[in-house]
Amino acid sequence: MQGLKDRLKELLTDGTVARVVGWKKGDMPYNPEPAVFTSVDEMDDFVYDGFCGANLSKMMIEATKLEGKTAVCLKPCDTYSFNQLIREHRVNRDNAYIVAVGCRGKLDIEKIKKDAKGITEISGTELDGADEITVKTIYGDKTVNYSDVLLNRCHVCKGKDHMISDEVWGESKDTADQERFAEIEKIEAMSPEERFEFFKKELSKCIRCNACRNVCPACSCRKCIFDNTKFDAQQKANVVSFEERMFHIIRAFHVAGRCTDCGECSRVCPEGIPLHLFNRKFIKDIDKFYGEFQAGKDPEAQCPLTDFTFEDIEPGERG
Amino acid sequence: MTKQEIEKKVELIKEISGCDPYKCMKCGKCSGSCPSFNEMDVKPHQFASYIINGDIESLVGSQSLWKCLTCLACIERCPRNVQPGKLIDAARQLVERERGGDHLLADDIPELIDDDVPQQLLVSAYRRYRR
Amino acid sequence: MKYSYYPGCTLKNKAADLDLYARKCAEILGFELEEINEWQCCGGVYPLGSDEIATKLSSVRALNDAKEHGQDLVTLCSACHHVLKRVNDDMKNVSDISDRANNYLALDEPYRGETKVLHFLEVLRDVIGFDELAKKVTNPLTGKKIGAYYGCLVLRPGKILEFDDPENPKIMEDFIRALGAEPVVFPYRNECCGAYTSLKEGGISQERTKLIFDSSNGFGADMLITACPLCMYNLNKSEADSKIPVYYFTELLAEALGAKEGNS
Amino acid sequence: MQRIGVFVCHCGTNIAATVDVKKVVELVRFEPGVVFADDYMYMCSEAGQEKIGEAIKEHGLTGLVICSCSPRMHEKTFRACAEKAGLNPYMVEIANIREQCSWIHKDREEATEKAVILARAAIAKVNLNAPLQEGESPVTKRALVIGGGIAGIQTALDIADAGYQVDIVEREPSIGGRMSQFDKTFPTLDCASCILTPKMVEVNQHPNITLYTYSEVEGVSGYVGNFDVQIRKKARSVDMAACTGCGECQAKCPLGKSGKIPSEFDRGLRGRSAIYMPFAQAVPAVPVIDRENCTYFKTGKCGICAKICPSKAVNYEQEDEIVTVKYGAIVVATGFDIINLDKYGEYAYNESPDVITSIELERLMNASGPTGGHLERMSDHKQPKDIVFIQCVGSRCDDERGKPYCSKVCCMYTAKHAMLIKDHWPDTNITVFYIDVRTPGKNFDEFYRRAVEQYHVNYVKGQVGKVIPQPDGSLMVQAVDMLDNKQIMKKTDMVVLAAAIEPNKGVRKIATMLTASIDNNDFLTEAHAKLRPVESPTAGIFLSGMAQGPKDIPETVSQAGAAAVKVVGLLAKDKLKTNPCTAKCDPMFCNGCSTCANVCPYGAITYEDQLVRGPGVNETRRVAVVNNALCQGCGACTTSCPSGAMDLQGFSNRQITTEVDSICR
Amino acid sequence: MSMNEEKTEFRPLIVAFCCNWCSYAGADLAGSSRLSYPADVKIIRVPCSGRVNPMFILRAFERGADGVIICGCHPGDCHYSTGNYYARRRMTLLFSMLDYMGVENGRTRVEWCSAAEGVKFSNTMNEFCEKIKSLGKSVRLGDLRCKD
Repeated sequence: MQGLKDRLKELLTDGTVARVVGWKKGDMPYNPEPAVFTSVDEMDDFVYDGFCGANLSKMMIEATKLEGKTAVCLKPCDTYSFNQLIREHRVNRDNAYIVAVGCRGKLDIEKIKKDAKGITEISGTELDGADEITVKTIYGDKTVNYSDVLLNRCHVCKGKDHMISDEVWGESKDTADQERFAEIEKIEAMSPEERFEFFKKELSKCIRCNACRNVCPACSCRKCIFDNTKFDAQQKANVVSFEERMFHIIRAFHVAGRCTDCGECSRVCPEGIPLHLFNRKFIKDIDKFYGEFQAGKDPEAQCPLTDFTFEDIEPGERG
Repeated sequence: MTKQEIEKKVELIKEISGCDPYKCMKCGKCSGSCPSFNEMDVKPHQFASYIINGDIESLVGSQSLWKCLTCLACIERCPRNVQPGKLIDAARQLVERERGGDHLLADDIPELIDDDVPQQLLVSAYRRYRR
Repeated sequence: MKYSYYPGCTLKNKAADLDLYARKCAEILGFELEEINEWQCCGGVYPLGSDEIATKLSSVRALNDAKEHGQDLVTLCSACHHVLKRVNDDMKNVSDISDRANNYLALDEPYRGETKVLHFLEVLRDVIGFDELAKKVTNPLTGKKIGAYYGCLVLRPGKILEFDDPENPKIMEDFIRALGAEPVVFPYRNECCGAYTSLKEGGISQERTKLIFDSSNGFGADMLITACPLCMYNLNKSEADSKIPVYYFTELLAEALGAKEGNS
Repeated sequence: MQRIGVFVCHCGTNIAATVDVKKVVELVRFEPGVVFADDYMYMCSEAGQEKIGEAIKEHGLTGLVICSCSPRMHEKTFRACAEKAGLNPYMVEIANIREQCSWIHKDREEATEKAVILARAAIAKVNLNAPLQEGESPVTKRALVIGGGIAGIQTALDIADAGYQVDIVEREPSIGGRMSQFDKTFPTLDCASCILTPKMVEVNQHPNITLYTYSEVEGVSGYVGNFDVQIRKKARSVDMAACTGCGECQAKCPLGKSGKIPSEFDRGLRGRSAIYMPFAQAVPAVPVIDRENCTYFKTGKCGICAKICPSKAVNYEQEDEIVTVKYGAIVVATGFDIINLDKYGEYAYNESPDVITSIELERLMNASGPTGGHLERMSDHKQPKDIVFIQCVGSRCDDERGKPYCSKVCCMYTAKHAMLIKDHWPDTNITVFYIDVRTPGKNFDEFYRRAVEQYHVNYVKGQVGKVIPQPDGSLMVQAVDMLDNKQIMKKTDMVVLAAAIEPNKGVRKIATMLTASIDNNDFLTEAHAKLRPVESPTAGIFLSGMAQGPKDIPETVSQAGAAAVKVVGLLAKDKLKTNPCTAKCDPMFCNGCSTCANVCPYGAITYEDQLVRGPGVNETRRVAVVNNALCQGCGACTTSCPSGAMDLQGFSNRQITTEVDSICR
Repeated sequence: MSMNEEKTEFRPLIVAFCCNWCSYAGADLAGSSRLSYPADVKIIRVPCSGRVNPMFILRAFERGADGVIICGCHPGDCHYSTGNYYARRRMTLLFSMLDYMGVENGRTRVEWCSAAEGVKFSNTMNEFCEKIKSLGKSVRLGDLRCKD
């Protein structure tokens, strides 16, 4: 990490970039937060470890509007989102300096907390760290396998290659060890009643905090239709029940064909709703009906929803 | 053959050959290309119609099954991708897969060979003429 | 350069020349043919039914063996070339056949058509290059007028074999030119010799080979070359008045490279 | 708040028999916004319309709902009626209570209930209607025709005769196109140049026509009525004004006799000089220098043409010139070529000089052609005694070698060729191998029958498998006679291939520049296959000739005329009225993502950096802009827009949603 | 709303989106041919099937519709050349998603219907009504929400 930090400082010092978008230490050992660094001094708080799951590409929408270049640390899976944003003209590529950081999968603190209460310190989560991480708690030390406490999304990793970069820092690892669509297939195999109950149960947990929307790189509209024009705090209060009832399905459709499956929505949901199940279902359908498509892989590729062939299947057919 | 049997065989021919006889526009290029045309009783350009019309009995009983050289000229040249050579091969498969449909018996072979016969010929002929 | 080599049944018996000269020439040209262990007969004909798996397995084993050695697979016999390339195409592009064959074989890693199959002539054309070959010729066959008889199996189906233009091939003519001889193009060079029907009924192949000789002879060829033992047999059995000698292409290659005397 | 008037029509008994009209009036009277409701026997009648007009004035109505027949029937009527009374015509909505209610339901209560619901939906919608103004855009009174073959020539002449300026851009050094290569034309056997040359001259002399030969369209921007087109005038190396067309230069060009440069016009059957006119009747009669082959341009030596030119017209220094011209309409008449036959090795086209294409045969039979009109074999210059014609070479093919469609003209020109040959050399034996003989058209089948009955041309049903050159120089044709069920081995002297027709290679590039759609075979697509066959879906783009699909000369000329009329109809207008129900982008919401432009079939959406001001926003950013002259109002952009910035006027998101709500109330 | 309280038979509420050029004209033809279909079907005119935003469909269900059908020009015949192709993809994905969420298959449908197909229009509507009747009142979509 020190190497990365030094390199970023160098970029700031030599004037290559005016600011760095990265992560800074959080108030706990496991919650670093996205941050913008504009000076070498601020960079002391910079951190990059196994808890830096946040996809920073969305921050570049605003950052690349600013004067001077912005360096951004992107993990392999984040680069898909960044590419998609380029395709949609949302970021200014010329104003971005992409430091493609290595990734060996990101950690799910909830999984660690299961066996370790009262955490005071966690070590060994760096990119070049060991296969085991050490968790210090007020009840004593514990060790866990790095690979046992990965975020769910890392088990269906899209690969270790960055889709776009200006320079690469560190090695990456493809952590996929599960079938990407296994979860979806499991749900598809249920009866309609079971499916309905499943989703009803999950969606009922929603508190409309908008975390999923705010973190989603595809959900970056300048002005969201779910926000009304009311002033201030009232903004988030929904006046129309329709929007509230249909929020998640509308949001999933909104990002269909554009979602890179980065999994941030599920990661940030405070209620633990597996929101990626919607997006991934669309991805699965698109792959099956219209040929494999990975949003953000090829910035030139046509989005399947704004494309067609004369032989497309009819609605209601099952491919 | 009953209607069901015919339908079943038509399906089987389509499946084995992987060809769609309905694509045939009856241009005759297959027959214009076939080196074995004169030997055949049912001609290559007729294969598709025999299948479409369900006259499987005549087709599987035809000498053409054993006269096709599998030179693939009709397959290469067919403008409609019907590939008559594959259709007649499928019909041949149909016969050979039935008991006693073999066109060549092992016992016949010693009489048929000479010193120069390459192994390839024996293998091919055996493969072509029997299951 | 090392290639996996699939000789096939006939090259070990009636067409031993085809095999022998090929190996010798390969050595001179700087590549090695490493025979696959315990290869099995390719079956001579491509299995016709889309539902036939068992008859394709021997080819898959050979292909997989080459894959495991990380080598391209070279073959000489037209029939082997035909069968191996087509089975390989099935393994690559026809998921049903590929899945079933893999289920049966239970290889360590499924075989999905990774191996590249090359005809010996393709190695000469695409790897060595006919220009380079011409430079290695020590005994040019100057003055010889040679007709290239391709037959069917080496060319068709063109889309899968991707050997040369199935209607107007050039590879063997270019080969003849490289050896210092003059190629004679004749329209029957890609027409069938009568194939395996000669076993039961010689009539067809007599008729076909007569056309082939009439045409090649008519256009001025004094000999034919072929890559196929079956064509060789049928042409040799011909009773046509216009008959001219027929050689395996490797024999002429060996002659031109000066590798023939020592062995014949 | 709107002041809405609702008018319920009885339509005699058509509506009133099933729908309780009075009850509908009573039930909608208290809907939000409604200030007036009435019924009448025939709303569309003069009296009915007057009633509406009076109500508008009397009650100060701002919106109308007419419950009557289908809007497809009388929407225009009622809109005009509203306009007459001073109300914006787009403040009218129709509730279709006849076709979609009274005529299909028997139960009076049910029908009445449904009529009320439909009326309420329309009322809810009108509440959200906004007055729309039909836009106007000016029209540049000049047309561009791309391609100077018979299609382009005829279109240009018709437009020019109607009094409008028209320019022709032709890639080749001369206009004339394929037709100028032909010998005779079916079904009347007129000489092609006799009927074409006068037209070419007319084009050249017409005061309203400007010719850009040896030129190509380089770029197109703008929209219907207002296109800006960049035309590249390739350097001719000859001063057009000075040249008298005497032909001295090409006669003296040292490369002329060498035969090294194949003549494109004669399909390579003879050579041409480096400075050349493609053919004697070329228009303009000014040669060009083929710089790729010219010795002077390759080595700096020679220069004979410049030396001997009596009018000093040769100019080696000339450079390409790009001009930009404004047009109101563009006609695509880029024509056709025949497919490359390299992949059809079985027909020995590349192996034998005596296997030729039909266009080559046209040149061989043409008095101005390489043989002076004497039909001879290219191999030994002997006159063929036996000729075989092969039809459908590459047409009706399902593989990548050929084309899936019928080329349409081959059956007729083959009959023509056969008869012409028989006329000149009656003892020639002619066989035509066909799959089907297709001769629909006036006097067409009679023409073909004449070939059989009068000239005894032998038509054989069956395709040729292979053409086999023989050592003695003849050709063996191996084919089948499907009617006799016999394989044929036919010895012949010459084989003529009816190669499939394909659109000219450059058309894809041109279509892209014009945003005109193109089909899988690279033919231009019509706006409607039946009803708008000479228009592209892109407004202001018209189609003429083979560029749209295979067709013969009579059909091409009629289509050319039709395209010209469409162009004239457009140019005759001073202003174009534009449909006001167009898409509209709200820059506050627009992300500038380009999704909408991807789905727009009309190329109506562009992007520009705009200053956007609003609550908390004050910045310049990329937003979508809809060109109202191009937008046809399909709404594809609105549904594809991820941010909800695009909306369709007249069918807005809110309007449709409120209709849904109202129906589901 | 109901003006006939005695009727106990389930009367579904069906919203049909019809494109202006083909299906709406097809519906008119059904009308002028007096080919009946249930009054439960209420047609909303849109310029093109490509104009139908999935939101409209969800909105209809949320507001109590029991079935939604979208009618457009046959593929290849779109007045705007391509609108129905986009609609086809969009609806394919939406329907698949609804099915995935456990909403009864069959409450949504797409039908291509030309201006000449009055018979088809009427038959389609009859069939669709029967289907919706057999499914009964739609509860799931209206209920698919975050919170009550």
